[in-house]
Amino acid sequence: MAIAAAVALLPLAGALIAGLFGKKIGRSATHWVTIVLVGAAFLLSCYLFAVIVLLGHPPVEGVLYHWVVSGPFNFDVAILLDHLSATMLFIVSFISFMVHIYTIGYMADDPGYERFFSYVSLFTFAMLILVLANNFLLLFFGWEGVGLVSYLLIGFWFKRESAVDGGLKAFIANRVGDVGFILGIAAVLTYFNSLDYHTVFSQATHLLDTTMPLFPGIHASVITVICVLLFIGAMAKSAQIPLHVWLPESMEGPTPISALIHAATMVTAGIYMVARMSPLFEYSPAALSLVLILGATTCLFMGFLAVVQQDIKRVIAYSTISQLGYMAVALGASAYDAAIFHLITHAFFKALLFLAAGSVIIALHHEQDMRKMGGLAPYMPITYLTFAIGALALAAIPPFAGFYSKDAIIEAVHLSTTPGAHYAYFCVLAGAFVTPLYIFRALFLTFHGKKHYEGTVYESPWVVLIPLIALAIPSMIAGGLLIGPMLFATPRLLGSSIFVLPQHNVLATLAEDYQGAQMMAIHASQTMTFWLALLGILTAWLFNLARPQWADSLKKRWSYLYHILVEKYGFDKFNQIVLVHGSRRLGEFFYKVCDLLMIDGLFVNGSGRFIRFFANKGRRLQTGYLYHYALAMLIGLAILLGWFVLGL
Amino acid sequence: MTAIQILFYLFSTIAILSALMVVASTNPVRGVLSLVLTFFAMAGIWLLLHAEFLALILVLVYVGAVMTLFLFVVMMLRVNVASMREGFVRYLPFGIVLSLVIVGLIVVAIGPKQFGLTSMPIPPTKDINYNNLAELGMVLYTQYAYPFEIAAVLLLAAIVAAISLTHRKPHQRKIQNIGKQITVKRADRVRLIAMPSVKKMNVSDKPSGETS
Amino acid sequence: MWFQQNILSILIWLPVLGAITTLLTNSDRTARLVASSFAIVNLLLCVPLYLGFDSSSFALQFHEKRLWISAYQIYYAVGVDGISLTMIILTNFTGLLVILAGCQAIKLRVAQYMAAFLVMQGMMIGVFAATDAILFYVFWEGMLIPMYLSIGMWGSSNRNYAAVKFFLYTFLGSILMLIALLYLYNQTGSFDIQHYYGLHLSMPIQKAIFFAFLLAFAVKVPMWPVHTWLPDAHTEAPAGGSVVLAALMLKLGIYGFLRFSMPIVPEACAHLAGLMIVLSLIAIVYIGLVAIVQTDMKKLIAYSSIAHMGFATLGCFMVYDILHHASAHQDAYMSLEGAVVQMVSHAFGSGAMFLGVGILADRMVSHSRLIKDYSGVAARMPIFAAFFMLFAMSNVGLPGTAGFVGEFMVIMSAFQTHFSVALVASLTLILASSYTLWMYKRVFFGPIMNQEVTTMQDLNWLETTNYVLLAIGVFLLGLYPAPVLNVLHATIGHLLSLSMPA
Amino acid sequence: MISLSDFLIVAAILFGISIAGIIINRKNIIVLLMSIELMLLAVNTNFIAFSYFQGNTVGELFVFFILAVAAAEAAIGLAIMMVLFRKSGTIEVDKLDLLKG
Repeated sequence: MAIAAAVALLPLAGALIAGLFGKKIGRSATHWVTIVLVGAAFLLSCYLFAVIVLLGHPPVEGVLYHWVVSGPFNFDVAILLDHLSATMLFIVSFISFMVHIYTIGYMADDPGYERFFSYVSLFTFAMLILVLANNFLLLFFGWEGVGLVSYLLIGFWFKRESAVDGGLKAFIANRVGDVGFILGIAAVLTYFNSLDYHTVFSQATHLLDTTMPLFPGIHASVITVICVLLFIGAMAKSAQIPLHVWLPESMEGPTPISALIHAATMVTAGIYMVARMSPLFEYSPAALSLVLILGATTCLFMGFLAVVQQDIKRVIAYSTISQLGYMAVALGASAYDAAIFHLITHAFFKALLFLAAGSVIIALHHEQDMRKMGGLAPYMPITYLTFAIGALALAAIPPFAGFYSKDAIIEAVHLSTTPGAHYAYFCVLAGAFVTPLYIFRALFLTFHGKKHYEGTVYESPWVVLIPLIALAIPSMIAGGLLIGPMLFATPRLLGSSIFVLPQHNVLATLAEDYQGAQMMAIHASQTMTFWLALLGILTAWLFNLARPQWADSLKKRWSYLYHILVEKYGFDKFNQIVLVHGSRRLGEFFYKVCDLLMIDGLFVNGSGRFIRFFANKGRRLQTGYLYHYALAMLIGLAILLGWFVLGL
Repeated sequence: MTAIQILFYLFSTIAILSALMVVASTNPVRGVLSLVLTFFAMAGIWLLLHAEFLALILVLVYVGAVMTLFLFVVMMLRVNVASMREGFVRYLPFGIVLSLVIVGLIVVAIGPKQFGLTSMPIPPTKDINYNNLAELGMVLYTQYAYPFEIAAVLLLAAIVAAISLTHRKPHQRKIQNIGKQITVKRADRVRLIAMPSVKKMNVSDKPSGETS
Repeated sequence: MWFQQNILSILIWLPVLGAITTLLTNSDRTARLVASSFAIVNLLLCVPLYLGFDSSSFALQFHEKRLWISAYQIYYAVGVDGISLTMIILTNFTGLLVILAGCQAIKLRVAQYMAAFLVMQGMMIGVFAATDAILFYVFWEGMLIPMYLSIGMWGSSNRNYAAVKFFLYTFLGSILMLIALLYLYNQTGSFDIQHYYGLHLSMPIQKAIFFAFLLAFAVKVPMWPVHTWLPDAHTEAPAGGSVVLAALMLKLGIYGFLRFSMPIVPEACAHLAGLMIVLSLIAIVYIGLVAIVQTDMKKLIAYSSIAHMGFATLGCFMVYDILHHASAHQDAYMSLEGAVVQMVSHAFGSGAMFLGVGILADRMVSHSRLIKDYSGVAARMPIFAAFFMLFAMSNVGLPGTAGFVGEFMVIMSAFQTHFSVALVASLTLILASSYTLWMYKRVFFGPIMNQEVTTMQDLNWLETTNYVLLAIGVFLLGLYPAPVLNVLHATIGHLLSLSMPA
Repeated sequence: MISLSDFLIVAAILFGISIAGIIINRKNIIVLLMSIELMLLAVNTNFIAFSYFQGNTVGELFVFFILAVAAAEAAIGLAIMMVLFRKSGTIEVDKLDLLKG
């Protein structure tokens, strides 16, 4: 309990020290303080991982303090440490630790050095809270906390208009998801009268047949409504169509952030959340189906976009969206363990890819356009090697990490009976071809071919390379090591954290054929995915290195399709024109017409004008001449007298 | 026709005629004098009503003081008589009609039907020792002492107001402002000026006052 | 003992005494010093008030009662329950902030400024403490005068229009309230507010009284469509005036609903709750959209205040709908408590933002409040930018800050009434972040466009003190709202039992 | 003998004359003031007449107070007229329209 709380609070302490006193204690003191604290958090989470997961200690749950007690409702700040959160704790603190070290090199000459460390530590804190939460409220706290830091970090270079816009877009897109999320929480509270995971999950079966009014005349199953609302939150955070638009924009932030937040940890919060909510989602086939279909769509169509990007970070960003789609597909197919497994391997190799790309970017003095790179391999051997490892892992080439997780997902979808599974299976298969295509396109354009830049290039300093190497190792071996215990052992690594109905349990079916990681790698040649991946690499080589002119002619031939891809299916345009301009127009209308013209003009100032009009007329009566007043008085006297005397 | 009736009609006729003169006179001085006459006549009528004290007060205060004041003011002001009469004829019919209406209505209200001798007989003649002044004083200084004092204060206020309104600040009068003289400070009168001392010369040649 | 019995009167009249003392001073410096010390003493007096308060009881505490006008049985009667205690402490806190901010910003007629705000503080404490209807009304109106003066004297260019608009709007409403109070006096023969509870008037009468109160309180809140005085008043008022308006004066409307409308005419409230919910939702969405297009920072924050107060009114009147669905009283606790917490948290967030705009405008020669005149302020004033970000986030309703608590509780309750209510209410998550952060972006981020911005100085110690105080408030309420909620529970429970239609 | 109504009628006629005086004298503020004095005189006569016929001294007392007030009024009125004349050089009533909004 105390250790778990300490894991979360250590980075917070680091963030506060760096943020409040950073300027006073200086740069190196700042990075030492934060790195030591995050390192300590990492060591503690290693210990917790060992105790909870490896030694099988029962889950720990504890209340830190009561946040709000209101009527029958009790909102606590309470943490839960079980297999899932311990695993996530380990991953998050590890990646965060690596990124902290990497930052020393990447941000070396930035004036906002201390601020950056403060933000990164703060992010780590929020993410750890998100993972450790034992109820929806604290989950939401962490959820919003990571959103806030993401906003701050994307707009870290606040003098750059595009960075600030990217941050704003990210925040608002996430808020759209949060509307769903908070409504989902409200629905949970309304129907379960509690926000604790434990209480909620244990009562889920009571509500299977309950329906609730959604809009007048429309009723829906409570569980489905809750799951769909929660998933809307996850869609924004984990960049599923159509709320993915913010993630490519977020690449305006510094690269360590892209690695930490927008690849390895924060964006996977949605996946983590759905996995955590598996006891609810399991009872809602409709919600599962929605997750499956949206995930599959995201997976394939965002992959296409990565193929046409020119910015190296954006390629990886779209790749992230696409991989998140894979995870969502796994969730939809009830293969939660596979989703978390892919989350872990993806965290390693995507962080690696980003940091390697960052290394390239530093070497080229913050140049991100791949058309201005090329032929870097001889000058930056370690970066090249690590990037290649990441690319192979992403492309699901055995025996790299990505192969195991992605293959498991594809197989799981193949077996799944959730409605929409056929469509999803097609998408993930096609994705297996697209993924190597774009990542190797990036690899070839960056490290091979002709030089398109001026000046000489040097390998990055050691503080940059150590994290690369540290991440390259798990990218190679984590898959093979973890697949057995995570997916096919009994009990699985995540143990009781995940709940799957027997009829949905595709992994159990898969486990029957599982004969070990080596055998799986060896048998890869018999699967279609492997050949698709190779075909993807080949295509990338063909169009980018061997015959670049083919690519151009294809562009011309299918210019219309190409245009759609470059325009990102028009999501950005739609948002800009319909949502942003639309709401601004509506606001203008309300303000200018309703507020200023109707309420103020007609009623408020109108009544003033009305009175003034009549006062102006009435003013004529007051001539100011004494005898007029006297006369009026006398006439009044005569009338009163007449009334009195004659009794009129 | 008793003497009292003769006196009443005489005084009434004088009062009404002189009141008409007040309203219609072209010369303000003549108007004021006619008003004086009206007051005298009405004082007579008041005597008929056994209000001796008030009749005398009317003559003393009104004729003696107020009308004198009117006369002074009228004579002090340069009044353009011609322009004063403008519109006199124009408004005359209207004025007559309105006043006739009002008088008619009042007469209807107070006519002999209501206040004739039958409904309001003449009170019995008072005792020979009856003293109107004492009677008035008895009430005034007991029951109405407080209003009486207020009236006194009111008059005082009127005096102060009249004086302060018409009082003119004297110009160019040389007076001492004693408060100012006392509060004067040294710095207001004496100013010390730092001056460079003159180079030492043969002192005996110069008058001693020149070096400071 | 004497002190305990008269603490409320001391709290009310000490600032007034302070105002007189301040007016007697002859230099700006002493005026600042005297006013600040009175404000500090008053805030410190809240400590025994809070500690001496028995939070387990809903009864009025620290009760004082003296006959004032015997002919009509009007008493000088004051006392506090949980809600008024919260508001009184908030008033004293805000009062100190405003005085401190005024020390910095006001250069002209300092003593009068300080005096106006001290009097206002005293009057407001009086409003929250009064338990006699006429005393309440006297304080209610008395507070308008210093506010009117502060807008009219220390305001900016269009101040006369704004001051008159403010005064007429609020006065129109309160006259009807007076009529309603007089009617209630005729019914009960007393001006004690407690005697008005549970009268069981007939429905048409209840409705008439409800609308009379509604106009008075809706103008103060302000609810759509009687909100248009607020943006003008805020824009033209000096920074301190804006803070008081936002942090305290708007709360009076909600306080009035809680103290008068709901317990006195519960049947009418239950009957018309739907209307109030719709008006609140309009305030949230419509005003949120209007706020997006504002070009003046103060106007933007003013509109955001209206939207936030929409949450408070929503929380108040949702109670009836919740009880319609649920069986026990307790299910509605959260809604009302959310409304009260929203009142407090909004005071911190928007008060701080108004102060911030004042700080920015003071540093400009033109005193401009237009967003377009600023850009890249963060580069010149990093500490200020950090603080302002915190308060902007509180305004957005980020968990961990004060703004979240009330919003969360109200949305949670809204779902118990109907899905669509909760859906519309939760749109504020998007709208609030859009207008707040878009403004923040245009003012603080980006390259420096205006030459004047390059010469701006970061916060001095006084402003930093102010902001640190506010930041503590924001975090305390956001992370540990229990101290506030604890004093509310009993009162809210009592209020609910009073407010239930028979 | 002379009845009460006779006295009252005389007073009424005086009152009517003063009303006519106020109406037809549009210019002369002195005549206006005099007309007002006349009106008061008529009213006083009514008081005294009633007082006599009803045997009640209070009526006379009232006249006493009215006289005091009328004296004060005349004094202040004339003083105001003096000030007015000094300021504007005229006492013609239709030049005096400062009250006009």
